[in-house]
Amino acid sequence: MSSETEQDVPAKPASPRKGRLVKSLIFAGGGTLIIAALGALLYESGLIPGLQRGDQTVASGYFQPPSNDEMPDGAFGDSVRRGQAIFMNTATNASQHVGNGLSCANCHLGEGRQPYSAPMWAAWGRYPQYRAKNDQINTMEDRVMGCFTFSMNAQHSVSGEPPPHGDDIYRDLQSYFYWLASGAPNNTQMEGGGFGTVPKTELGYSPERGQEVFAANCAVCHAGDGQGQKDINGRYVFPPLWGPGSYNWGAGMARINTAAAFIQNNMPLSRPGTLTDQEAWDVAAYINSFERPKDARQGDMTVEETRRLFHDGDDIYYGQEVNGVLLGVGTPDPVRPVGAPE
Amino acid sequence: MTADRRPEQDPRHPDEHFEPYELDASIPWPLLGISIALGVWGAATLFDTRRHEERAQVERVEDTQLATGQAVEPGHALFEASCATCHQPDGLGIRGAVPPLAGSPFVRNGPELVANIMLRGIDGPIRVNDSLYDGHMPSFASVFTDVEVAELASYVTSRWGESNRALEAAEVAELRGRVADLGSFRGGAGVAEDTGFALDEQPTFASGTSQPVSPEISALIFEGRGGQWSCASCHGDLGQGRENTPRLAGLPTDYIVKQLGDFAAGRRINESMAVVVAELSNEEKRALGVYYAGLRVPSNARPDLGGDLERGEQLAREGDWSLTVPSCFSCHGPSGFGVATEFPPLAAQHAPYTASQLAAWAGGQRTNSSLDLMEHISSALSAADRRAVADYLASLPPVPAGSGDMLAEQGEGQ
Amino acid sequence: MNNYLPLSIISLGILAFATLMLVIAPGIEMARPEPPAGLQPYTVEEQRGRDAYVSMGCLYCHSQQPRAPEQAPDGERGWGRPSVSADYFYDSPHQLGTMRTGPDLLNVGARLPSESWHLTHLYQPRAIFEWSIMPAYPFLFEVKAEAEEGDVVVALPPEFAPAEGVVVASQEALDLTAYLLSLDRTYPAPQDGIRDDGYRPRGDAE
Amino acid sequence: MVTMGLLLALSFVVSLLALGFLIWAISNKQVAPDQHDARVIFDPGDEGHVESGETATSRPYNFDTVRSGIDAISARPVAVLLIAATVWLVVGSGFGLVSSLKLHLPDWLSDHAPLTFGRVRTLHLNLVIYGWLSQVGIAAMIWILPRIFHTPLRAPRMPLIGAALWNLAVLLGALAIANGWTDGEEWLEIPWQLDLMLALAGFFFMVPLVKTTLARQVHHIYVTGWYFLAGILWFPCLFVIANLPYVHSGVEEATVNWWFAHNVLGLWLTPLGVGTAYYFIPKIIGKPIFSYSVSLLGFWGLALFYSQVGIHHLIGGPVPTWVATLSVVHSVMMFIPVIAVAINQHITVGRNLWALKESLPLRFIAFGALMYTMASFQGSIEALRSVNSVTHFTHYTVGHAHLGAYAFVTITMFGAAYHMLPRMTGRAFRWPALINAHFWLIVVGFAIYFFGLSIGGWLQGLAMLDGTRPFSESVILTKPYLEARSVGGALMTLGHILFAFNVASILLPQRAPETVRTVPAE
Repeated sequence: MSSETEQDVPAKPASPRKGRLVKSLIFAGGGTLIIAALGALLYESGLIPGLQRGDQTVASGYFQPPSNDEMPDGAFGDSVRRGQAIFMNTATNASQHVGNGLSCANCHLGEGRQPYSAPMWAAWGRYPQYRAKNDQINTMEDRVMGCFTFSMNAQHSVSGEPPPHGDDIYRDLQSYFYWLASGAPNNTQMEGGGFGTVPKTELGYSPERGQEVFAANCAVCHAGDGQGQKDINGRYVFPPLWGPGSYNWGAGMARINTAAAFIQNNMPLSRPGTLTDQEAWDVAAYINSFERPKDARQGDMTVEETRRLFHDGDDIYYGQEVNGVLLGVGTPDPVRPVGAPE
Repeated sequence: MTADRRPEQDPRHPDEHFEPYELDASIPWPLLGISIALGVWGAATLFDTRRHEERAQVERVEDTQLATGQAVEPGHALFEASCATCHQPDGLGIRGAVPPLAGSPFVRNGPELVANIMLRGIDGPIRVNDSLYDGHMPSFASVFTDVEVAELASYVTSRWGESNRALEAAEVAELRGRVADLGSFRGGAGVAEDTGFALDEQPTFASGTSQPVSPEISALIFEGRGGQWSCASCHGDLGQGRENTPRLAGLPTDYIVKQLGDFAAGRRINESMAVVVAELSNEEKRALGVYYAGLRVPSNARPDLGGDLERGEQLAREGDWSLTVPSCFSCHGPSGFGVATEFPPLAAQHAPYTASQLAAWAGGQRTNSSLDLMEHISSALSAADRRAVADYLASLPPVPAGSGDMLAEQGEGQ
Repeated sequence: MNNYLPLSIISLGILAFATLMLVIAPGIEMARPEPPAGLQPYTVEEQRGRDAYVSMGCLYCHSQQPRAPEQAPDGERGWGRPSVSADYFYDSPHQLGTMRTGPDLLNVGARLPSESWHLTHLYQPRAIFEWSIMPAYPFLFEVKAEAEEGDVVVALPPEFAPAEGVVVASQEALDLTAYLLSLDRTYPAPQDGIRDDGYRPRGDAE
Repeated sequence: MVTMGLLLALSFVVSLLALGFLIWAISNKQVAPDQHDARVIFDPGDEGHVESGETATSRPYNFDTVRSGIDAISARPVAVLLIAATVWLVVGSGFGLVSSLKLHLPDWLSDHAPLTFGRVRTLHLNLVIYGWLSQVGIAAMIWILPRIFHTPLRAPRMPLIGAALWNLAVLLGALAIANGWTDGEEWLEIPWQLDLMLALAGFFFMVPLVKTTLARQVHHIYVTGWYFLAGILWFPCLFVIANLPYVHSGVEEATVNWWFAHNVLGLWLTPLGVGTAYYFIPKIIGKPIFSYSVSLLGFWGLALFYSQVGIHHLIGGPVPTWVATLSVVHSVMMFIPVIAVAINQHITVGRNLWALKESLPLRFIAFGALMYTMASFQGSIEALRSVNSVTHFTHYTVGHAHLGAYAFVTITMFGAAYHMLPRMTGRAFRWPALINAHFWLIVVGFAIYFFGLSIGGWLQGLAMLDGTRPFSESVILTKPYLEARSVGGALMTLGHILFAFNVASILLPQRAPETVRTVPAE
């Protein structure tokens, strides 16, 4: 600044300590910058594990079945592939035995892998087991035959019955299940198996409330009339939920508690868990309050008898009157078996 | 070095010190250490680049080849990727919806007919092995190269038609030239008629009538009005779109009408569209929807985002349940043909558009999907996944557009 | 370090080496005799428009070099595939740019193919994007009482239109728009295209 | 290009080995400075008087530049250049402020083509680089080189002709740009026809400096001399090659463009700034520089590494991967020379903090030198691919460019001017408080400017990298930061007006001549 004052200031001996302090400050600052820079370099070179960008799928706590790329070659692999094809597109690949518009994959999501969507890896190791439904020890084949009988409503199919025992359809499906369960523990209850449960709610369930839930959350895909939707080629994209094209009264899904669990844990597709327990119960009740193909076990019995024999104590509208209509009589048989050529 | 302090000054020139010079302190060891460390790093990086660069360029060129449809794997892989969603890996089709290839008289007639059908597509009723199918097979002309068509036709006929003849690419090229302007076959009867092949008795084709476009709507589409630019000036004369301007051709009427309304209401944010829709009446929106739904245009979409097509195919066909993402096709229909109003066709849509919409859902600029389904799915996808699936969908053949609302009705059909 | 001559020679030598590395070697590597298939030369009108683009300094806000998808979501934004050196065969002066105050423009002709849109946008960007900070270019337009034969009238929302008359594009505006519409490098990248692949994920090969 | 990549890696290793050898040689005193040389005395009035017996560090010889008449000869060209530079500074920063305002007031002054953003911004850049920084840098060279060489400037009229030509060319260039005649590449907008004139003017500046060097009266060349002498060789080469018309095209032109534009900073403005700081810091404090070895490392490191950083402006672009990586590596290697310079300069300042209190010019220069360290560190980090992905294409880089060109070079030059002016005129500043005000205006203004752009630019970059955020978000979120930038820019411009006033006040004949003060003020 001005020179005069400058001259007057006495020479100030800078303390040596100060000099050293400044020096160490400078070195410290520089060192910090260098360390930061070297850190950035390391990060850049990808040498720090765990910090890399990229997609790391979080492993879920459930059993991890193999993915499709891991399918084996050879005769077993071919069987697995055929089994998967049947599983995914049952109406074509087991066409003689499917009497409605459904496939295994409609309820067993993710190609039979999705937890709480009755995944096959969890089911495989549980059979043979005793089932109260038919009061006997069931093998996996028996169990799948039940699916054809009830969920696929084989009665309306071309053959009019599920695949007979020993059919290749069972072999292939079981190959697929066995493969999905590769490495899974045997004969234990696995986390994520079955459809899970929904706790009972205070209000119970009501189709009237369910109707609103359905309109708000389900109709977009399954259509307002619950009959599902097809693409321009007439292929079902969204399965029908009631009526002649859906599972019959003997299917597990016709029970409101089962349907509620499935819905709560899996629906709407991609957004499971968005419905409250109450909503799941209500909408399950709504869906199962419509007429559907009759229970395969009914035979010549009346609805009343069949209810007593097979549905006693179940959460099901079978044999009850809803809106003045007795349910369980069954939708009329089709003119021609479903899928039969003209 | 002596301790620093204010230097003595020359009384004649109080602030004019000596001309500066340097002391000879040695280089501090930290600086030497840093220099050596950086030197090692630099050399390593450069050597590493040398190794990396060549491979990266090869990979990029491979991507480009994929993008331009020059994949080299013949027959089987192409079939798995492009045909199996409908006709199924075992060629059995879908009962009641997609005719089988196995045992089909069409396939037995040899690779020329198969190639012809692939190039033209089939609309309307067709009878295969006593079963009647009333659907739409898209034209793959814009999706496959001649080589690919030849490979696929040969593969399909050798596997299910027991023909050993291998079609040549040149024959396909010649065929392509001949059928370029013919449009789709009109049902099975059309195939029999046009090609003269002996096929079983085929149902007759009832042609739909397409509605004429009124002059006002035509002006809106091609000339614009007042402060609005014309539709065609961005979406193309044929509604085919480009880059992130979507393909409109073949989208369902109701879907288009809904989107126009959503632009106006801010459920979709796009400034240019907001200007355009501001003055549209409801009737005009519907008329535009009818017009575009009825347009049938080959695909000009390409996988050009460098996405991983295998991953894209996986997402489209199987989904990724670890991300709670169901497959695209589980809602938008097999092959991405779309289902009714809520689930528009995805096939042959431009990859940048699809990817940008997924991003918009994830980022909240688009909020018009039912039950927020797309918002959730998009948020679960990584950027690479968005590109992968958009690229895969762009590689599919376009939906065969019907006339007017026919498609929407069929979609809901019983 | 007390001699002027060695100092000069070594300094210039280092610069020459840098020039070799940064300019000459990549120049040789990128040089190609032919433009890539799919790239058209600029027409006279487009070249005039390009000159206008250069002289208006569009470069200072708009890059013309889409990045690779591994690096940035340019493709998702519709800005096009990552460009390679061959895409700039006809470009001089280059307009690669270093700023994205506005979006990348290398493929704006493919992304926004509407001439009338561009005219509106050039006349007043805020007629479309209320948040836009792009300068308006009213001096490229003329307000006339009535459009004459051959005039291109700019479509404007009422709040941006002049109280009376119509806004007509000047030749320069039309040229500039023609240039913008010609910006379209969506053809497949040439196989020998060169670009910075440094962002590609490093596989575990080798 | 495997061979290319291999050659490249090998050449880098060779460079490193050469540098390593240099360091080894220095540490083993192979090229130790001749301390005798460093203190050779030249005093025309005192020939033969050599104080070689004394320990130099404690009592350096006080070379009398004033009495030797060196300054008297340099004063005129320096004054002319300084005045012209100051005018361009004020005009240039005015344009800068306008373009900053236009970024958030896009409809302001939009009715005429010369006032459109793309041109105003270009005017700002060219006026401050060619009009202000280059001229004031040359003025500093003309002032300093004769002093460290202990000999008067040779051919003192040539710089005057050069200045006339240079300023005419800058003026014509500005008019050309305003009217849309431009070469269209960043930093190279002035039409090449006018560049010829600039090159010719440069020749008129160069010859006297080289002649002075050749006629120097000391054997030893002080570190400032290395930077200046290399700078005046580098810049003409850069300028001529980059401006060759009809030679470059396509992406190759872009590599030339950035090779040039970054080297203008690295091999022209940086040598000017670093050289000036190297001279004035010890000069004002009155202490020698810490280490000759370290300054050697700093200089050659700069030459080796800075010359190859330019392509980091094209990272992720249509250039061969190896060039981009080469520039990234060299950008990071810049840590070495920067730390070297930092050690030399900051230690000298740090040990003599008292001087900052007393000398205003030193305050500017020490601040500028500190900013050199910051800017270079920032630049090295910014060149890393992961960081570059975010910052490239954003306002962050503008902040960085100003940290280098403004906070470092410009502020150093302010200090130099404040130091030189009283010695040139033999008068003191009449209102030293205004210098202080100038300092704080630009420092505060720059801080607002820099942090605004750095934060805003970073956020902008993150927004652009996130595909789920629309592009509009990157624009909208930066607006407040752009406004902050205008505030900072306005303060800086105000500071420049003060500077111009200070310069004018000391240069213009004073109404009440205060002849009493013969002693130049600091």
